[in-house]
Amino acid sequence: MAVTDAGKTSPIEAAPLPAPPAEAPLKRFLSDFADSRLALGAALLLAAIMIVAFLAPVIAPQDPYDLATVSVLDARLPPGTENFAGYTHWLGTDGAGRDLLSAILYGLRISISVGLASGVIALFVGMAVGLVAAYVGGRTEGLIMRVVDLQLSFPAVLVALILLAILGKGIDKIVIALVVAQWAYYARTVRASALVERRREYVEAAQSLGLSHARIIFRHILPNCLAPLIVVGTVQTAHAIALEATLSFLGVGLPQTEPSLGLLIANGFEYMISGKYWISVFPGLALLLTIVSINMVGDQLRDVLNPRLQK
Amino acid sequence: MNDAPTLQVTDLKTHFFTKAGVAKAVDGVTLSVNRGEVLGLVGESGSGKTVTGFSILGLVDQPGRIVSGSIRLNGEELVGKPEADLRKIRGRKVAMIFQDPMMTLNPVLRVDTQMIEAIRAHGDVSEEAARERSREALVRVGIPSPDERLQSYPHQFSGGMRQRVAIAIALLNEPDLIVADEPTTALDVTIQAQILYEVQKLCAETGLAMIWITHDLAVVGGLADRLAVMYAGRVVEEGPVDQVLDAPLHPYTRGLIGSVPSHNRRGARLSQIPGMTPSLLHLPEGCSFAARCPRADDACRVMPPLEGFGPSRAARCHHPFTAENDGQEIDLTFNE
Amino acid sequence: MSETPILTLENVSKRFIRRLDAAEKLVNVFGADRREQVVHAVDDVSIAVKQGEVVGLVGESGCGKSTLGRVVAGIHAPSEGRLLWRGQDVESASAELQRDARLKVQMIFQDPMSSLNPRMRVRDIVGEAPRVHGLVSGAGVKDYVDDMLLRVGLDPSFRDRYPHQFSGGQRQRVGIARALAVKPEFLVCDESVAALDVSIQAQVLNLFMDLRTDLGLTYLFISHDLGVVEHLSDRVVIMYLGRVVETAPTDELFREANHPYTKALLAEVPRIDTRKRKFQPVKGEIPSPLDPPPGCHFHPRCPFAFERCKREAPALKEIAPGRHSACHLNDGG
Amino acid sequence: MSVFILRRLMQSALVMVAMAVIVFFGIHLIGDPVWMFVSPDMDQQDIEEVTRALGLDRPIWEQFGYFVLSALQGDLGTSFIFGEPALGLIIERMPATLELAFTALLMAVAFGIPLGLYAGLYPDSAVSKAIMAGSILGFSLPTFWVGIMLIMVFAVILGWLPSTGRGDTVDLFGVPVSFLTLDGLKHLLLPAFNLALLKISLVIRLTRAGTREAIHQDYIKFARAKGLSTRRIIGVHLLKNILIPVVTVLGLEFGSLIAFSVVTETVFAWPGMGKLLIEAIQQLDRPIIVAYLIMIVFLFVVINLIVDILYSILDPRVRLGDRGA
Amino acid sequence: EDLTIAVGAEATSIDPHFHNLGPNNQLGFQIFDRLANPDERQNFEPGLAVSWAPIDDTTWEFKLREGVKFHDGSDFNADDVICTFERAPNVPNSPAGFSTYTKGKTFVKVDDYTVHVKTDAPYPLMVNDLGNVAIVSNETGCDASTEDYNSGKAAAGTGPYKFVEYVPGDRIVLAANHDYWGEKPTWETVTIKPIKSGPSRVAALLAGDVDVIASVPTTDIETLKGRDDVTLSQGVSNRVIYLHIDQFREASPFVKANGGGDIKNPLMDKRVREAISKAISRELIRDRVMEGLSIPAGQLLPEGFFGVSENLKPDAYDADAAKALLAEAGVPDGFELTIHGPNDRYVNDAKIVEAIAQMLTRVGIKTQVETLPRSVYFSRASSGADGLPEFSLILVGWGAGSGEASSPLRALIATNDKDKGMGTANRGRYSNPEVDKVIEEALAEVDDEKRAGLLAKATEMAIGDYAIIPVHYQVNTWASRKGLKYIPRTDEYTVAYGVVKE
Ligand SMILES: Nc1ncnc2c1ncn2[C@@H]1O[C@H](COP(=O)(O)OP(=O)(O)OP(=O)(O)O)[C@@H](O)[C@H]1O
Ligand SMILES: Nc1ncnc2c1ncn2[C@@H]1O[C@H](COP(=O)(O)OP(=O)(O)OP(=O)(O)O)[C@@H](O)[C@H]1O
Ligand SMILES: [Mg+2]
Ligand SMILES: [Mg+2]
Repeated sequence: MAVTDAGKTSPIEAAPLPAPPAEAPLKRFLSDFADSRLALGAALLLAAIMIVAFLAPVIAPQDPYDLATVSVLDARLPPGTENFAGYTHWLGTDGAGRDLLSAILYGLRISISVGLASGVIALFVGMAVGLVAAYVGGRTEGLIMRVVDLQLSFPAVLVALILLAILGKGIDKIVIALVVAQWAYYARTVRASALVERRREYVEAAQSLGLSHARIIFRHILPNCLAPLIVVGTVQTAHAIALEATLSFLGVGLPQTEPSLGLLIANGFEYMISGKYWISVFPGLALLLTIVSINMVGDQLRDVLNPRLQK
Repeated sequence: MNDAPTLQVTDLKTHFFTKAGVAKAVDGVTLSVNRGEVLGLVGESGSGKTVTGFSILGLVDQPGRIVSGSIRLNGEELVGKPEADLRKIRGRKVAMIFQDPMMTLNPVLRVDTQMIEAIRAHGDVSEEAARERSREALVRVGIPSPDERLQSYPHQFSGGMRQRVAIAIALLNEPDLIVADEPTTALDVTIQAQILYEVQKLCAETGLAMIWITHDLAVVGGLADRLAVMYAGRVVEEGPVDQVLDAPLHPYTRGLIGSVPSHNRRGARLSQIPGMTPSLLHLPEGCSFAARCPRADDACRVMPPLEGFGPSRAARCHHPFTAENDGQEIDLTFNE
Repeated sequence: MSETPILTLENVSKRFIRRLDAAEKLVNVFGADRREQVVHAVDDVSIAVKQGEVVGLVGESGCGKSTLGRVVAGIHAPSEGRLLWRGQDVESASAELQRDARLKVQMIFQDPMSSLNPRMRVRDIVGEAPRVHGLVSGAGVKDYVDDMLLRVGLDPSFRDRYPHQFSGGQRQRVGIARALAVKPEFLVCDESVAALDVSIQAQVLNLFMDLRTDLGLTYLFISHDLGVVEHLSDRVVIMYLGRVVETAPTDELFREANHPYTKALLAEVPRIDTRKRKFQPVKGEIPSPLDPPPGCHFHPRCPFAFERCKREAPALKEIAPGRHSACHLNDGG
Repeated sequence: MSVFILRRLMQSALVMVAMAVIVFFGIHLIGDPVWMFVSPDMDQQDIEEVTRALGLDRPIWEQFGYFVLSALQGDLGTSFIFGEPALGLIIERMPATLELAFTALLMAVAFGIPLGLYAGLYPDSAVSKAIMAGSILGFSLPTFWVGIMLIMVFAVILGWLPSTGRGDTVDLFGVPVSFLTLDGLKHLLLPAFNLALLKISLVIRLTRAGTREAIHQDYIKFARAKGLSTRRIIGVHLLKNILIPVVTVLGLEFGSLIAFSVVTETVFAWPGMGKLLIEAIQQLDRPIIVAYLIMIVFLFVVINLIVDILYSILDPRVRLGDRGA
Repeated sequence: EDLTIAVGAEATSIDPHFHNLGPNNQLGFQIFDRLANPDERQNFEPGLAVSWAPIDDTTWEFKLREGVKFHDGSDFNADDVICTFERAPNVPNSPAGFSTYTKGKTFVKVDDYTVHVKTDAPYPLMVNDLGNVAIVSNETGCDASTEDYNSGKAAAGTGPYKFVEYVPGDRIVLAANHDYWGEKPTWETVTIKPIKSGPSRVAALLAGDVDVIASVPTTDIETLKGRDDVTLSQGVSNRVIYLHIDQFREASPFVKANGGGDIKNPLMDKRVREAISKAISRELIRDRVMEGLSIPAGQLLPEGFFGVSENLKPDAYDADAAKALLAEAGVPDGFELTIHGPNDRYVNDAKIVEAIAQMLTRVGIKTQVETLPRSVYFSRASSGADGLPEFSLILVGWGAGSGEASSPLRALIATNDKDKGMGTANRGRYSNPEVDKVIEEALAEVDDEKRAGLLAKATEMAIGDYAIIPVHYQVNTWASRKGLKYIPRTDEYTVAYGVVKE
């Protein structure tokens, strides 16, 4: 007897049951997220920062990386000064004569790119490793998790510091260092939630439905591990940005002619006592706003995505 | 029967003021329990049984609140009492046992700590005396080698043992009433039987009043003296256990009993109540069961009162299955 | 019996072993005694299920019911023993046959929340496997899913919803639709109604009974609720700590159980028709499966235990036609 | 327990080896340390002589082999710049770093737990929201930036506390400590707070999260049902439970405290091993870098052991020796 | 009275022979004496030797000071000198010792207070060499290990201050040596604290934690000038900051044609090098990068040093001339170039590199900047993968330790020749046999006046070739609290006896 034929004449129940009102998950997520004014504000601010950062080449008054337009003649001008070309530096200029506003915009772009790039790569690496560990189990898992433990037992700053000392400077290098310093967090997070998910009955159902391992891992388990990953991802991205700043401060990290926010601050740091506050305060504020807004968004995501806190 | 009931709950309303709206978890519950009596409180998930229990102990948390009604324990009104006074009553006059034995004991404190503090919270008892009383309580619930057990941590106990410890803690100050919230649901049948055995013995020995919350009609059938059936925050039927189970008045009770598989009707289709429990946020006007009730008519648009049927029974229905009309529809089924 | 059973378990065991790691092996070299921890979740179980039969599997928590169910459904491979599908050893069959046999056995789970992938829509939950296995064409999936939903009593318009938008009973129906979608002949129901309220439970049980008549399905119905098992099954298998202690046709078992454990169990079950009874429980706790008692696993709690029970595990023997029990008392005590 | 310690040791040995290999070969790739030391007046011959004297002329694997051999005898090499055993140099500076880290830890607990508890118990109050906002700020601020701000405000502008250095020390069991003298304490305050800031935020959040979760647990409700006072419920039932994650995480974070002391020590000129490391990295003083990392791993092992023991005291469910402990 | 000094770099050892390194030498200056002590302008004054003179072509005679006692109470005499020069080049584990100064010399004790130093060839720089080596005591110091010095056991010199305590990373404490043979020390105890970060150092001064700080960051000078509770002292140093130019390779690794193609190394053309020099506005760097704290340089040492030329002036900034020169050299549209420099070695090094890059870009040489920590920079700048200098245009500095022009000429200008020890730091590989000849001649000339002339001549020839492009001489700044003043030193050292009350 074919299952399909019987459908229409099913004797079971004339009227199918009603269900609770349908609500799209995305909408629910957004409304939950918007619950906190602060977080909403932070999200909007973050969006604005991202847009501004990525449009930097379009909106910045100066290309601070073009040495032909930057001159030490303009170095250390206080905010609001007009330079010889008649252009007003609203936030002043830094020690090399870069327009600070432009430098901050470009710096934001670099900082955010570094944070995002390292975050995304580390996320993918960690995710793959963590998922495999959780799903395969046994010795493979043991081995992978030992490596993760080793990595985690070493603070990210140290790892990045040593690595950068070895690799040298450059955006690619710092991304590599940050990835190495961070992937393990993702691996651990994914594994933890994948272990929980793997024991869920829907995975057993998928197994008994004869679906392939790859399909089960990526179509079934992975989407359910994303929530904590996203939370860890936001926090780690903020962390990466701060870490990059710290590394720049310690003298390893990025090349100085294309300063990230961290490097701008570090460079401005030496002007602090001399009263040329703007060189480091403005980039500092930009960095602070970025990190704080990312963290606030992450915080709220954590609350919204955490099933235990729901309802 | 004694003159005053140990507990008299009248028209209790406990609402939760959530973002999505006001959840009327308990919306006019009236109950009474006498000395030495076990009242079974049954109902489906979400019908407000637990919240009723918490209301009696004054343990309703934000965003919930007792909105109105009265809870009298030995004649003493509890609603509106300041927290400090309630604290003195909790554990002293009323005690509570929870569903999940794995979660009710603090995992990081030794059993003796948890027992002794319960005694010393209510009186100036020496550590030694308190320990001795704890020991006795453990013996009473049938825990072997209590001295050793006192020194243990909860994780060293099995589920059934833990639930016994919880019961022992509830008994420590010899309360007048124990509210037991599904204490055996998480346990295996053989272990459940052990607990039921101890409880039965205790009630008989001490004259303790008890509210036994469960969704398992079979368990209360064997244990309770009287039964109250809850639906959507209200008691819809109440009475002695035999009468309620054998001759239910309310269509809901009847449906519930009909859906329990039993060997009398092996292999036969079970009776099923159509539809599902309404959301407490959007309760319909009038009788909340009307939408699922085969007997519902226009009269049900108005909330029926909890009406007495005979000396000890009550039901909240416009069309109860009373002796007069019962003959028409005796087979306990609904839609077939 | 002449007819080949649809599914046969021959001396199936399933062990979960926690192996020693390098450090533990090392201390063992220095004379410590670290052992592997072995859980005999299923211990030498043989069962044959006939076409169209409903076999109830009863036992207390941790006795290995679910593990046995998983072995039957092909989620776990047995550590020992053979699994025969229509008389054919699944292990040694060709890959294709193996897959087919596996699809023919589907499982319905206990927890209506965790048994559905919360991030998938109903149409994917139900439609994924048939499409992957080519049971239905890409274009036909929608209709196919609608059919399945109708069959389990759900409105096809629900197909775009996510699991959380359903009530418990409805979710359980989605789970059943998912299983039905690969045209199974055998359903393993692992506590499929335990998490549901009685009124909902009745709906789902009715659905199971209807499907049995409509589709000729065979069931292994796992439950600790004797009432449910009694209502539904033709034959009951009782397990205790990984072993089958008794099997019998339902009527006979409930009329008169043979094994002391079964007897105790039947006595303990609360029934709606017994009132104000005196509870007289079995003594003792359920032992840990990590360290089960020697001999007959039940002997520490058994009122009739004697010397031999401590030493020797009783074999499952036929005590009457169609009835088996594993108790030394049956050896002419 | 012995298995547990053994497992830890095996794991750490692995880290040490991995670290040593990476650093050893990595630094070889960066550049020739000799160029860091030679004085301008030296000619090629002198330079080659120095190279030979330091053993840097030999193939890297040979150097490594030699390193491993002497490391097994407890000799982690001689610092290129100081000419003294690297291990000794690190141990000499360890008390300063540890003192800083422990003080920071103490501050983290002393500020973090009460604030976190408050925020968890009254999540909707304005004060709690301020605490949480502050904690976000706390872990968003780059350490070095906060450090210089602290110096600016408390040392330069207000003049309340000294800006840099360690101050007077007295010997406690042969180890110089500064918290026992007033001057030392004054010097300790700013850097310790700088270092603690991040952890205070962390503890606040952990405590709050723990509180929020625990408060809904049955055992808290059960404790209330027993009629216990709020003080006892919070002070005993709640606190003991939330201490478990706090202790675990702080234990793990102690490593990062030590790591971040690299930054703090640089800003505050605190004579600890972090400062030594940064300088060693800048000058390619390979023996010090390797020895530092090995010491750190060792420290971690010890600290983790202590944490685990603490953990098993706090949480009776944990038995050392269990898998994955 | 007590004095606390904050310095930027910490001494790595108390042992004066362990490492020939600025911070160590500066500490040693206070505890130990040399045969001749350099004054603040690096002129050698009688130290433990009261006089010295060549007695023949290959022998110098040193007359020693009598009645001097070491801090440990032992007497100073010729034995101490002999054993010192035995020990100095042979300290175990020394990363870079003093063999440079002792090599090729034989020390002979004539009597208790006379020592002869013999060389194979005439050696005019004898005092400059020996004036760098601290004399230690043959009783305690000569057989002592570096650890003994660090622990204080062996750290006895004859200098104005005695060693008291060494807390690595935190402080070194000295006390006045009241028996000092020279000018009596002003300060009862001296505490030297290493504070690496510039702003922190300034903060420490402003907070009153220290009395004197060395290496005031240029950025803070303006602020400090404005305060009346701080006194600044500035002085030019012996360090020239200059560009080294790859002029020996046809294909220079960091020179590319416009658009990135290969190009014959234009830096080999003197006109291009001149264009670079003219494109650089040394005044602008002084004013905007160094905040006034540099002196535009036209040669290897500032005026007043031994062997400098009086004819050489810094190139004036002239962009048009630079462009014209480029056109003349066949690269009218310039080319692409990467300039390398350290970022943690000289005052504002990275900023200078960046400013130069800006300026070169303006005349058409599209310049990229790469700055590296010195740990990586110097080894790559000296010998890259193939053993040759890796970069094309680099910013470097040179401090003339001996205080005369022979030092940079020999190291930077002379043709690179390992065996002769010439051109050891010639990273541009400039090579002009005629210049080499003059330098060699000068190095063998014992007559000071003649030597000065030869050195000046060699300098003029090399600068005329644009062998290197001098940028500026560093000016160092010390700051002290009101009432104190530091006498600036050309060797950049910070020593307690340089701090005087105003
Ligand atoms: N803190 C709360 N906030 C909002 N609503 C709540 C809260 N606690 C309980 N409720 C609501 O009160 C109703 C009754 O809950 P209650 O726990 O009393 O049900 P119950 O009868 O005990 O069910 P179960 O058998 O599942 O334990 C539920 O619908 C629930 O949604
Ligand atoms: N994947 C596994 N790894 C290790 N042990 C397991 C695993 N699965 C089950 N077990 C163990 O096997 C034993 C039997 O478990 P199983 O889940 O089959 O019991 P059950 O009878 O279904 O119990 P319940 O009624 O609680 O569902 C238990 O002791 C369990 O701890
Ligand atoms: Mg409940
Ligand atoms: Mg199970």
